[in-house]
Amino acid sequence: MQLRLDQVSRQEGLETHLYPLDLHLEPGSLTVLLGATRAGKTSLLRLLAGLDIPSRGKIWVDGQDVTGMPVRSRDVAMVYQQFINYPSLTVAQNIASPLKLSGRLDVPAISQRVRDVAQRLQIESFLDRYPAELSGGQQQRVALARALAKSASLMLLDEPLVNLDYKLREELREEFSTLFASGGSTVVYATTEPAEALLLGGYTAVLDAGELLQYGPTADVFHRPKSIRVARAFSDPPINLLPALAVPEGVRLGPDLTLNLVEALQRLPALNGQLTLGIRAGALELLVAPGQSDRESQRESHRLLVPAKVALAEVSGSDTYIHLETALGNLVAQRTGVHRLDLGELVTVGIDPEAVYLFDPQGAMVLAPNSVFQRATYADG
Amino acid sequence: MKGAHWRNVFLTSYLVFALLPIYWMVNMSFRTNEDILSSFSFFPKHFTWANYAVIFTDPAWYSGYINSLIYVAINMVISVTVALPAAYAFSRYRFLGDRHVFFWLLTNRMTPPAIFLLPFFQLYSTVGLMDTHLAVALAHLVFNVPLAVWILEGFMSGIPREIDETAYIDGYTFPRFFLKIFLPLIKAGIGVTAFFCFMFSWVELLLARTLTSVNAKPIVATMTRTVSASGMDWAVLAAAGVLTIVPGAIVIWFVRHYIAKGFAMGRV
Amino acid sequence: MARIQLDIAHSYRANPRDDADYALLPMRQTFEDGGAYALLGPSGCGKTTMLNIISGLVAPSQGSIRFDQRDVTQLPPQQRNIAQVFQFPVVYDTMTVAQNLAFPLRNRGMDEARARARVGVIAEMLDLSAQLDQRAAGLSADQKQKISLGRGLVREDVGAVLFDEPLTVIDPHLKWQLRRKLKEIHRELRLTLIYVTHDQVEALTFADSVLVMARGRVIQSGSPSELFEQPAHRFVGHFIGSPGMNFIPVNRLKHGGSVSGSGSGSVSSFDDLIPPGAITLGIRPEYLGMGESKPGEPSEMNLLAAKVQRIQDLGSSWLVSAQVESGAEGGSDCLVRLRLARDAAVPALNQVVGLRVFGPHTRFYDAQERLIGRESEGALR
Amino acid sequence: MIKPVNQKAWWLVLPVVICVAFSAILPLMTVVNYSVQDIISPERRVFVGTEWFVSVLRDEELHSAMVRQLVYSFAVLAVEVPLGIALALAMPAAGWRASATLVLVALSLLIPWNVVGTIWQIFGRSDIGLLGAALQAIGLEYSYTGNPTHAWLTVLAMDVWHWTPLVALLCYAGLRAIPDAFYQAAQIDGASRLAVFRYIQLPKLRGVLMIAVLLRFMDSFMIYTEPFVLTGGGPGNATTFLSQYLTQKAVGQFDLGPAAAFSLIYFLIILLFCFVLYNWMQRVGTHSTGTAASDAGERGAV
Repeated sequence: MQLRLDQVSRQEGLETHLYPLDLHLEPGSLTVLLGATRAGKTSLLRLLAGLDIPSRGKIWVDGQDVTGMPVRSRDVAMVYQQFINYPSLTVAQNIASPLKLSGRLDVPAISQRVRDVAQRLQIESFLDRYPAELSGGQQQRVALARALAKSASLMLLDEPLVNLDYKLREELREEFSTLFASGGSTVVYATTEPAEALLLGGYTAVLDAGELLQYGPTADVFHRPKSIRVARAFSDPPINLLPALAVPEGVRLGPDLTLNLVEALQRLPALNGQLTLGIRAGALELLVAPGQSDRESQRESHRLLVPAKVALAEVSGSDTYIHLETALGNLVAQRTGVHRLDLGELVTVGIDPEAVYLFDPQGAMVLAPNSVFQRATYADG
Repeated sequence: MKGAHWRNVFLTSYLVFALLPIYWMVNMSFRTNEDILSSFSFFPKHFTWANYAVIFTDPAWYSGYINSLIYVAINMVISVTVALPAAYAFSRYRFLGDRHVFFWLLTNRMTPPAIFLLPFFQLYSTVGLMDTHLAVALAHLVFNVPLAVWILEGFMSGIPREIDETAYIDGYTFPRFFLKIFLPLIKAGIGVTAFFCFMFSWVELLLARTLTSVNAKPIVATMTRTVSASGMDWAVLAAAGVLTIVPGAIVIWFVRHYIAKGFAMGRV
Repeated sequence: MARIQLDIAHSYRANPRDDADYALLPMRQTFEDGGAYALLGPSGCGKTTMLNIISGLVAPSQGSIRFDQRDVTQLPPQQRNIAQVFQFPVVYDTMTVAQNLAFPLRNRGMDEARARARVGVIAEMLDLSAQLDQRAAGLSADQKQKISLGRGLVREDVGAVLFDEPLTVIDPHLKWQLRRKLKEIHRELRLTLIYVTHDQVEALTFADSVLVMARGRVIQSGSPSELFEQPAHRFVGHFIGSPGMNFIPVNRLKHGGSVSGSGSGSVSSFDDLIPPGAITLGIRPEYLGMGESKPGEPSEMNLLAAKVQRIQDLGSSWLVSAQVESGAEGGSDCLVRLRLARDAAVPALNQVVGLRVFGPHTRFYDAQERLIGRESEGALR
Repeated sequence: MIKPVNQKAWWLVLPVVICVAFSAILPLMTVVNYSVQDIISPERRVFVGTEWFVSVLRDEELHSAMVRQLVYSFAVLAVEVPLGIALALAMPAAGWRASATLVLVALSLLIPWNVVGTIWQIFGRSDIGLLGAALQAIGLEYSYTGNPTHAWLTVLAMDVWHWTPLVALLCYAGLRAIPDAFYQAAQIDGASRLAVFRYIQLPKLRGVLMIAVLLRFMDSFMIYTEPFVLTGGGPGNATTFLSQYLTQKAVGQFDLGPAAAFSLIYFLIILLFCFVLYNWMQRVGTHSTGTAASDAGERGAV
């Protein structure tokens, strides 16, 4: 299903949930709506589903205007963050209900389909139970099964994993890509977690405060954020942002702390004035003892070294995020693996000219690390 | 534990206070008038079913029960049926004047039947409903419908709206969703509501008495009239009284698990 | 200040028959005075039960609890001198924030002046000073939770502070600040802190020692890096780190180990530790490298052939999923994941690569899924 | 998430509006109609304007009835609310004992109001009633038919006996709705039983107490049947409350005009009380339900 939003906006009373936006989804594509809570993700999903009607603008499906069309007559499926199932029906009946109603399939076909989907989601053993008797993870699987069984041309998921345990989240997320691939329906997936967007791949639309900031292939958006706002929204741990003054040989970050960007600057129009330098935690090098780097590849040449004090070492999954206090301000560095760093420990961070972003005074991105971008072409596959 | 001890003492003493008068009536209902008037005792000396026999054989008595049950049933059905959709509307949507309508309904629950006495009398005489079960049933709607809406609305608000939406997305029509999915979810609520409707319609005297004379005369009226008529047949009166408690006791037993919840939900 | 010793088992059933009936299987645990501990496990693993047994909200069906030398098994929470913070905010609506914080002190008859001073300190720590005179009822969920935290920390004399998933309702961007607060507080007050969570980020960030629990058992307890480097059980290897450890069925021959048939490598350096026969090799995606396998040339020794299935761009690194073909000795197909540094050479889709599965970080697990030769610390060198 | 606006919802409300309108608005209109006419006979009626209202408002008996009514209603609240709370606290929380107690306590609510009257009529008689006899035995010249004070007290006792369960059940429900975490936290904080009541239970009960007060005040304000059966309003006018007085006028003396005017005044008084209490409730309600909702939401999130 090809979906086009055309200057769609949504107000409720005085507050605006969505500012006018255009969006165009290709058939069978996976689009991640990325944004903090209350960024407008849910409002947008509800518009796509037809649960709400846009205050202004039009929604087109395969070239036909569906703006005012009631939910019932649309071909969509939706999964909420709460585990929504029909408590009075068994799991099997739950999964079957949309099929029964559509009347496209006969009874044996339906029960066959139910069994298939249940198998794919590993809930075939619960088919005769009632949702209330299942664990949270299983309940959400049932909700997913119901949505998949319908094989609607548009499938909407509103933070489906947010209420699950850490590991369950990982497992289900892993299954998603295969599940969606097999469906062939256009999928829109709302999440607050940048990591989730990256794992799911496909396309990403970054929302912030009801505005659509950027839309494109996920890796592309991640590596070439149009603006500071996008970079902020699409970084976890938060991207490090430092005020930077343009100088001939690069940017000055502080007294006698100048980052040499000669090579990069050759590719750019002359920069001047107060800029913002951005560097992602993953790109920031951490030298636990001065001189010794935790990376093989060292570009000693232009690397800018800054002394820092450890504020907190957060272990997330297989990475350690080190929150640092420096003369430049607070920074976050990321190291693969689990490392123990005590509060107050002294370290050195290295800022690599090849790894920085520059944003102009209006917040628009003017320089991105070109190395990462070239690799980004590998991403989809 | 000391606290628990005092609680039980208090609870027991209250239950005694609550049950003693009832017991006294039960006790009397198994005695003969002479026995009652002559001697004073906690237990029926000459145990007798006679009083009950009187009631079950004399149409003037038992028809009273039948009449009451009929109009209570009618009222219950109407109240719940009309209240369900309204409660859904109140719990799910905002619409022009919703809060005012809700308040207006409440005021009816709060209006003394005495006020409606006259007009009902007039109204029903003119439309020829006097002395019919329907008359009483309709009259009792005044306070039961608002109550039903009130309680059901509470129960319905407890159900996440996403379930409705999912149903519509799945392609359910409103009526089908309402009957197949939604009603089963609020079974408890409906039970509790029915219970309250039963209760208030069953216990009401003033309207029931005024709007009926012979054909639909409720038991409550029958009793008051015997009080005035026959020279105080205490024993039979007691028996009649006991019998009026039975249906309520049965109903409450069925909803005992929900009743606390029901009170909580009743928009409370 | 107390050293807590548990020697307990607990079942919510009257007379438990098999292990399934137990919420906590018989266990001994010691929490050293002043340590920061986390109980980590999936929901229903018994972690909250253990916490409530320590605090006295639940009485163990068997065994005893000692604080230092004193047996507190029969004592109610009031007399155990502990504090506990619950998953969802508990505030006394009618009181102001200050009164809320002072409540535990008042109940123990501390005089006004000292109580006020103490409340001031805690409010400062949790930056609640501004709200001290507001009514608690009006505040947002995370403000309320801060109050609950404050009530947990306000008493200086407590033997231990227990946390039951205290950050569930806190928004993500606030979380790391609160984690830091907790760590600082722990460092200043040297209280014994016990922290229950299903989220490894919480646990590994917060605790010096983490108890990984499952099905009423403590599977492994150790420092975050121990759990990461030396998982004592396959469950831990899977549960800690995301994605979890790779597990490859291998066949240990008399001389040299054969890994699912294809490719073979000498593991002579730890012959003595590993019995011959079918065992499982475990290696984390972070440590799994690729050998040079130029087309045409024979692949170097000790490499395990695998076909690249999927390449995901995680932004700061690459996640490569590859299929290990089953070999002659009926080793089953298994999917392994590699995490490659941003600047590493990324293979192409469907390319057959050689995995370097033997290395200092390689672990072996027996048929009971337990680590082989754990006693030889950091074994394989 | 706030409710969507949907005017179609009116169709769902319509049935209710219709039936209540039929059994409430029409009657009320006739009342208004009567209240401004003098009905000599069904054929001959004269428009008299506000005359009836004036005369009713001047009516001494009405004033005294009004006073008696208010005193009585407040007495009812003063006794039943505290007693109800105490009872709710004392009732067991779970198990068969809980449901048994629940049923026993609720029983009196299901007794037809005139039977309630009858029960106490019997119970209070000194010749055949337990209460009466007992009080006689301890040397009290008790007679609810002879002595106004006794009559008034008996009616009050009857009301307490009859309606305290309502308050109790409301509070009981309210108590059950408090999450365990609150009690556990209080235990950890070392709160006394009293503190738990003062700082957790009472605040959480506010919502339900509002309802309880509203219902009890209104119902006691329109009490009719029980005193009618028990004392018939006597001795003298000791237990003649507004409803009795109205009914006497309307049915007894059958002078429609004044009765109608009286009804309207009565109705307006009720409406006023209703309005005040309802808005009060709304304010408290939104506050308390707000927190309740958030709790629920949080629980939903686990």
